[in-house]
Amino acid sequence: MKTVSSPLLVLKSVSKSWREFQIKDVNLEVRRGEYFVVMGPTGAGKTLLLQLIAGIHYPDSGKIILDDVDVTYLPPERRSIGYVPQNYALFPHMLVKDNIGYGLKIRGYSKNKVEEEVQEISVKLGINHLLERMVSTLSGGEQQRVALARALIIKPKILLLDEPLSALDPETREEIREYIKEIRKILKFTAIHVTHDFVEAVDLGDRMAVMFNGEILQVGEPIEIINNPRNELIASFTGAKNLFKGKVIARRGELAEIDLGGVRIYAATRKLGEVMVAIRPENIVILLEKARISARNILEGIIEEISEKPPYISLKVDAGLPFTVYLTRNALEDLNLTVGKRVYLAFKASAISVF
Amino acid sequence: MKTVSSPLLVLKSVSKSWREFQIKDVNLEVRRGEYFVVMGPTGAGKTLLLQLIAGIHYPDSGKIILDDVDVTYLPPERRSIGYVPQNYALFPHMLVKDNIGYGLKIRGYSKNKVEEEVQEISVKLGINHLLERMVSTLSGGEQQRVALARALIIKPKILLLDEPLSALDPETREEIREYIKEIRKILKFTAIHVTHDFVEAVDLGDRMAVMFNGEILQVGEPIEIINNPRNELIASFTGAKNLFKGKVIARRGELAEIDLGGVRIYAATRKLGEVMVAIRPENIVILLEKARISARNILEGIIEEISEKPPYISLKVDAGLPFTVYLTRNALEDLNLTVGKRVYLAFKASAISVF
Amino acid sequence: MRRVENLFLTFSILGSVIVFALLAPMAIIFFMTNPIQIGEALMDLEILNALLTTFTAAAMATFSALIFGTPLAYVLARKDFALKNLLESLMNVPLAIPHSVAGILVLLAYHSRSSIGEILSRIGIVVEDSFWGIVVAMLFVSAPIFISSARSGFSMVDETFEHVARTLGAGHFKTFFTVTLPLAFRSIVSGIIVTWARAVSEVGALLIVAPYPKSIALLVIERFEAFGLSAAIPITALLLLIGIIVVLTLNYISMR
Amino acid sequence: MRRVENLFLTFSILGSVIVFALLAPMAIIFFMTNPIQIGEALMDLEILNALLTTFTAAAMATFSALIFGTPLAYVLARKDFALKNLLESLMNVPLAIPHSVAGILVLLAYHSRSSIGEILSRIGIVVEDSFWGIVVAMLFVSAPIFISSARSGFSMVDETFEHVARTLGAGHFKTFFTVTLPLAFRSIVSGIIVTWARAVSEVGALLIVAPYPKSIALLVIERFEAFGLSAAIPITALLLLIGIIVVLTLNYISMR
Repeated sequence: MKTVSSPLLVLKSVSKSWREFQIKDVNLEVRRGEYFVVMGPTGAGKTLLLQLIAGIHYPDSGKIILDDVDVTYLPPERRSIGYVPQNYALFPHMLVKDNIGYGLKIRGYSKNKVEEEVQEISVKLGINHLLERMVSTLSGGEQQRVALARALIIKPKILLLDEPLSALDPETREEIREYIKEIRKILKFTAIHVTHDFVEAVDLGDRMAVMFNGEILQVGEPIEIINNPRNELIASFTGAKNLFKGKVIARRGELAEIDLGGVRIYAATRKLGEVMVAIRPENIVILLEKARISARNILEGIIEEISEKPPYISLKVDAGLPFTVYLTRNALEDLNLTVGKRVYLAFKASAISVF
Repeated sequence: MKTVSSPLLVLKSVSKSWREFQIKDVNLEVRRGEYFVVMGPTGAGKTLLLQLIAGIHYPDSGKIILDDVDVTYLPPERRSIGYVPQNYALFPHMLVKDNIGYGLKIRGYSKNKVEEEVQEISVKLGINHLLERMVSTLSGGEQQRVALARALIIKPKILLLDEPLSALDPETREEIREYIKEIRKILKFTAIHVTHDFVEAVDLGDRMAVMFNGEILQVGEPIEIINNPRNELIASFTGAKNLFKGKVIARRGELAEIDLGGVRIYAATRKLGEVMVAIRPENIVILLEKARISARNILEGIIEEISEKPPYISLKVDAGLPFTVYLTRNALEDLNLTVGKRVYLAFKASAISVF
Repeated sequence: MRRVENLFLTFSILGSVIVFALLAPMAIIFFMTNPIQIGEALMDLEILNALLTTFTAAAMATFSALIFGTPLAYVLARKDFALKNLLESLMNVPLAIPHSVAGILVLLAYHSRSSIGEILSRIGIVVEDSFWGIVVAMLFVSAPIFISSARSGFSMVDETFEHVARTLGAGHFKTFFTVTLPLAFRSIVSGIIVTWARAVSEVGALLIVAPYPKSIALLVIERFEAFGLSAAIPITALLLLIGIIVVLTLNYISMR
Repeated sequence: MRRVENLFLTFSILGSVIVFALLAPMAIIFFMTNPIQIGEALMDLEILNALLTTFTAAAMATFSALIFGTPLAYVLARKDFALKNLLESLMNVPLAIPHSVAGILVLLAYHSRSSIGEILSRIGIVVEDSFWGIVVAMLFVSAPIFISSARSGFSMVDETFEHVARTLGAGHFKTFFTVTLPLAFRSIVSGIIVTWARAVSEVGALLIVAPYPKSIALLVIERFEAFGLSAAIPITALLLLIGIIVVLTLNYISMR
């Protein structure tokens, strides 16, 4: 019983300094089956953290426990870890199928067995049309899928993804993000995903850690961190983005009705199922009365907080969900807005980002 | 008389193909004192065009007339042209002052004379604190300024700028754009500026040419091209961005009142003088009556055109200036919007980009 | 009218002097001989023996450089340690000294009464006037070339490939042989060819360490001294042909 | 407990075999001689003369390579033309043939009764047993090295620098000397050093073309053959020292 409920991966005050990068006294637990995102700016030591977990480097001090085994100084080949580096590092001297089968071939599986399993995972991951291709002919998104297949075929205890979306163009990025969600449903792996992009963290992460300068500053569910950033640094990095998780529950032509947990909004999107919704604070208009307006979304709320956010004034409005709105001081004075006042938030269905 | 009023630079059906790039039958006139922008996507042949004008390559056919002289096959050193390539190409084996003075030294000016003129132009261009520096220690913006000084010190007949802002980060980009405007006032040079960015073209260009696939598709004032793009391709590239030129005429705290030629709007900016204003079509709300709203700008207008712009509906509204607004079909039907209807456009001062 | 590019014209004229100086001697020899003479040279038992000796010795020297130099090159490419730079420089010294001096150094260190030579002679390796002497002398002057080539090949292989292979379950050795080595293959192969060619070309060190058995380079000298210039022509043409093949092969490898 | 990295351990052990094989001979010689003996070698008039002959000849060969090879290298770096690749390959053939074969080729092409040699002899250049013979032989085996080095140096200079210089009023030649050459300076300088060292190291071609005047590499052989191994030690140590200085200078240049 204890084994099953114990965390899959535990880092106990792990420290390491390597070249210009540092990890300082990191304590972390990743639960079984969890998609864990580590978010931080470039140079925070995120890649080094993954490499310590993978065994590519050994910590200067501290312990790494994987599946109840101390793996701190175990070489990478004895850890059973899937590692997808930032550039994917597909072996250029092998075909796609040989890349994917590499981990099984190295384990001494028969040629037939390897081929069979490569076929199986490729079908699952939707890349079986790529198997005979040269690695150099793949697009960025295809490379990413192949790299995932190569890492997942060995059924690793944990999958490590180093900025898996950063090398892709915005469209492919979104596509691969959906793809990761899909294959997670099929293969149910545990993963650590490292990124500097808050949207990825919120969209993919069951839980997340915020990392600055080699230190973990906060761990929790993304929504928790948005609502209660432990300090200014974290707050500035997560940003006031009116970022919500929701579900498309109905459609009217181009318009989708999205349930954000109680609050319902309309957005122009063709997406279905679970989505992320972001509304920039500059794009929300405040009305004192309901008017005939082209904005599809009008939410009633109460001003909770008014603060300076040069050059703007920032309002926090509770409209079922916590919204942030930026106004000019001028508008604030003109409308006579004060804490506790009842207002209407209006924003256009076309001004909402859905992803 | 004729000489003074004749165009400074004339390209007569110039064609050239070089590696994967092409120039096809280009005819172009650049007037004396004019800031001329050539806009087109990557690979359109913009750099090759500049190199033909500079004499780095010779055309396969056609003529290039500079200041009434046929320079088609004249080598670059006999054209008197200032050339600032995309990477600036500051000579890394010389100090900043020797870079700037290179053109004069090569002309056999005395050491004192060179030093004097370097000093003079550096003061004018605000870079005299950089003179003793190594090139490798300069920031991108500083390199750009030095490259401009090096090109301008020889008093070229025309200055050629190859994507001068593309290698810079957004902030420096804006700074250098202002800088170019400033030094143009002081030194009054004629320039051709090549870019893929429409904003640069509108902000800097007296006139502009749109280039696709080695061909010049349209020439004219930026505002002319926005309002009357000759074809769909140009229209798609210039985009419906509600881009206007204006002047800050008053300030109220963080708020600036900007005159866009008749129409006045408020925007949150600290800028003064001539500015560019952009309002994204998604960020404009349509009201049927004036309401108590936090949006600082409410303009009355008449719907001129309603068209599909999947996934949105695009409205053209004449509100003194031509505005484009994106709505969902839903909003269109709800508000019963039709061509000829009188509406109010509302947009927030904080949702306007000023540059 | 298009302007002639003066600089390229002038530079081409200047440059053609050295092109001519290098290529004329190679061209001339083919006018002074013919395929039959070259064929006859190949039937000459002394020439054949010398070729065999030289090619085998060069192959053994190259093989030794490969076996011991490849691991060294990999360590140099992947690990930093004190004085690494100095070590790498010193290993190139054999390329920067007169070949006869290289011969003296080799003979002095490895002759059968030296401390190292005594140990070597117990396993049957005597360098004076022996096939082994040719091998050792060739190794000394050519191994640095192989090490540089392999080292730069390994440096160009992104370490991330190795990291991924190891997480996939390959041990460090398996990773080296299935990932690193194949990716550095081209550098290794051109290293082998250049090293072998350098070994074949040696004269000075062989004259000191092992004038016998007769290697082909020394046979050319012997023929020249005994029978004059014309006697050396067919064998020269033959060896020039081999040299041209080597160079074109290298070009082919680097082009792919 | 930290795991020992087996592969690096094994590879270091394997690699140290070749490190030892290369460095031991150089180390040993310094135990067999002393500064006084080396100093005495420098007072030996025959040695001094041979050194002077060799260094001067090598310098002249290098200078010729510089004067004619630099323009050639620039053309190769900037212009594409038919068979350029083949031409570049063929110019490297002198590096891939036995040095005695190189000597035969040079002698055959340039001896005083050959068509080229006759022209050369009219301006006083005779190659057989002459200082000029040493220079020409050295040039043939070392110029390809200079050309490669300069060419790669020029290739690394972005053409845009030249374009800008020309718009600023510098002609093509002025641009070359004020911009291109200074930017390729480091490659040119290391090319000069390596070329000179290669010229000094030559034995085989000199034996064929010009055994006299005595060059230092041949003097080492002569001393060794006449007086035995120990007589060659001081001069060997001296030349080894020079080689070490050359290599460390090169390292310094590439480090900067």
